This record gives sequence, structure tokens and C-alpha cells, in this order.
Amino acid sequence: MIVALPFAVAGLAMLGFIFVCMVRLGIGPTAADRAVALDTINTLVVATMVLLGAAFNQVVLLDVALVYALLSYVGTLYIARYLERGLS
Amino acid sequence: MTILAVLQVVILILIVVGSVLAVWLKDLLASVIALAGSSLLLALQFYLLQAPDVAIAEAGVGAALTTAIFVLAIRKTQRKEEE
Amino acid sequence: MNGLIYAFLAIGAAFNALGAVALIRFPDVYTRIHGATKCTTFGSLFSILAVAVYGIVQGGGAGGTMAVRAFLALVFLLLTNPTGSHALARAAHRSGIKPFRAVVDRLEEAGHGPRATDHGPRETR
Amino acid sequence: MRRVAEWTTTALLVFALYLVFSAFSGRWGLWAPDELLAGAVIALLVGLATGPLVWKRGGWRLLQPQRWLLFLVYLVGPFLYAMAKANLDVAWRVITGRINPGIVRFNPNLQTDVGRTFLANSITLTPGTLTMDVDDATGDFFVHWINVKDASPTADAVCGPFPRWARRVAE
Repeated sequence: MIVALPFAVAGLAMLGFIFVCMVRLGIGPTAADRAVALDTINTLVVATMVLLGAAFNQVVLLDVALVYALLSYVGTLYIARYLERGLS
Repeated sequence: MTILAVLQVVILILIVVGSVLAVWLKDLLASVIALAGSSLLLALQFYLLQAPDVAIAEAGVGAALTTAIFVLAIRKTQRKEEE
Repeated sequence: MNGLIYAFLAIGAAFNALGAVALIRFPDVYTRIHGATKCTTFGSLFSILAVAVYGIVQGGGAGGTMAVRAFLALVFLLLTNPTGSHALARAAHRSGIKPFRAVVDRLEEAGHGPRATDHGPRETR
Repeated sequence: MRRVAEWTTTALLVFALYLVFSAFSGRWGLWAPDELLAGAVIALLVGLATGPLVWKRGGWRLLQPQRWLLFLVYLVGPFLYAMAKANLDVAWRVITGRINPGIVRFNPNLQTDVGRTFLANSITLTPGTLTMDVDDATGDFFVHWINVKDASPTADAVCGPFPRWARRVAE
């Protein structure tokens, strides 16, 4: 159950910002714009996970955020490698 | 309505938005990016349902592996979807 | 200590909001990367610091572990975020996106970047 | 001999990282004994597998402890200050929409890969600049500058004291 309410409220705010990034993901004219939006969503999701881990007051949940911070960036790098080859 | 329910509803709405974008976009690379965002939020939903192990698996599969495989597939075929 | 936690949470949320707004408002990819990377890293820094302070205040084994994990997440974010944005900026330039109303573009003059001395993981082509 | 040094230093670094990860796991001490044993075995295996890869391009000088101390000082001092300034700057630009972008080129005179990575990551997070590319042969940095004051600037004009810090910490 949620123990610390302020952290949950901050996590809810982060979800609102993720929605704003989702708008850019939808309308972005080029693929690079969308990749930037995905990168921003990655960072915000890691922040949300850490905040909610504190809100639930369970240490196990913070490990997910750690794994995520390291893994989510592989996808960004892969898309960047693809764009760099210039295959429009 | 507790704040937990609000969080879950918001995340589910975001997942639906991401999935609709993934289906709707004609550029397949953009579609893959939308799908990656959607699976990211799906992992957040698993996390909220107190299943950290499933969330870690979803992180590995959804964020890294699926994106890599789809990008490889796009590179071998073509990027724009035809009408 | 509660006041410190609230202040950190407020600062973090404010800068994350700024990052999201920058993503919408700026005119081209490069400026968007500027806003998104800087602001979300700074905002997440403060959010994570709030969690770390919460863990330290709580004390004991669980609180200490929470603080350590939060700091590790912070270190990983500080390492991976700028790297990802370099990769994206370089990829965007090489895929032919022109900077919006650029005064100078030295990378274009240098022949689309130093492609001959390309570093990083090589793939089989 | 060199191989052995590579293996042992990597294993020790991995073990230190493991200790950080599993802190507060013991009931009495900071670490539980079986955790320590598992960490030692894992660190040895990882060190044997990845040692030569880690030290392939040198970088032994990074093991000096005074560099780590200097790095911590850098993180909480000039870096945090510059980052706060950068964010207020970006906030102002987001609100007013006043930008004057361009891609400039300068040479900070850094020789090693670690130094260049350090500087590139630092100036991406600090005011108005975003590293786009580095020429490996000459060490030239290509930087997207959000407010161009000078089409061919010096290193000091773009990123202030950071090249000096990079040289002090990483080279």
C-alpha cells in the first residue's frame, strides 16, 4: 500500500509530463524527434519508478529502476545507430 | 478513489495512447518507437501491481530486445508502409 | 527534514515539467535535445535526492538500502543520459536534418562529420 | 604480468561495486558473510572475462585516489552550479523562445578518450551546449550552441573552466 503520499503525488505529476512527451511522439515530424521523445520518456519513467518505490516504501522496487536506467538506453542507441546509416 | 487507482488509470490511458500511435503511424520506425514507449509504460504498470520481477523481464524484453529486433527487420525490408 | 523533501520534490517536478514543455515548444531536433536532456536530468536528480533524503531520515537497514539504490540510479542516469543524447544528435545530423535557422554549421562544412574516423561499436555491414 | 594486473584490478573494481550494491544486507554488520563470498566469486569471474577489454586503451592513471577525490569535488562544486545555471537558462529560453543556434567547432586540447568523454558529457549537461561529434584524429569538438556569440570560438568561450577540470581529473 502507499505509505508516503507526497511521493505518489509527484509520481502522478511525472505521468502527466509523460503524456506531454507522448504528444511529441505522435506529432514529431522526423524519426529523430520521436526518438528524443522516447529518451525523455525513459528518464521520466526511471524517476517515476524511484518515486513510487519510496511511496510504497519497498526497497525491492528500486532495483527495477536501476535495471531500467541501464537497459532503456540500449533501445535509444540502437535507433540512433539505425538513423546514422542514412537509410531514409 | 485512492491515488493508486488514479495512477493505474492514467498509466493505462497512456498505454492505450501509445498502442494507438503504434498502429496509426505510417512510418514503421516511428511505429517501433511508439511501441517501445508503450512497453515502457506497461513495465510501469507491472511495477505498480507490485510485480518487480515481471517488470524487470518486461524492461529487458520490451525496451532492448524488441526494439533491436524490429529495427533489424526494418533495415532488411523497407521503412515506409504502403497504402 | 520533511520541508527539505517537499522542496526537492517540488523542484524536481518543476524542472521535469520544463523538460516536457521544451520538447513541445522548441523548433527543431537539436534544441529539443538541449531542453529535454538538461531539464529532465536535473529534475530527476532532485526527485531522486528527495527519495535518498527520505531513506536517510528513515534510517536502519531498509532506509540505508533505499538511499544507496537511489544514488546508484542517479549515477546511471547521469552516465547514460548525455551519452544517449550525443548518439541521437549525431544520428540526426548524419541522417540529414538541418539545424533550424543555424548561424554556422561547422559539422556540415567538415564534410558531414568525421565519418572516416568513426568510433564506437562497429557492426558488420 | 600485464594480464594478471588487468584481471586483478578489474576483479577488485567489480567487487567494490558489488559491495556498494549489497550494502546493508547483513543482520549485524553492513554485509552478510555469504553475500561477501558470492560477491568474491562473481567478481573473480567477471574480472577474468572482461579484464583485458576494460584496460584495452590504457587509463591506468585513473586509479589514483586523488583523481577520484578531485572528481567528487568537481561534481558537487562547479558541475552542480553550472547545471543549475544551465537549467535556468533553458527555462528562460523555453518561456521567451529566444534562440540563436549553430554548430561550432573548437579544440580543447585533450588527448585521451576518457578526458574527451568526460568533457563531452559535462558540457552536454551545462549551459547552452550539446556535443554532437568528436574528431578522433585531431580532438576537435563539434558542439551545438544554442546562443552563438562567435562563429569560431575558443574552448574557453564555449565551456569555461571545464577543459581544465577534464585535464586535471582524467588526464
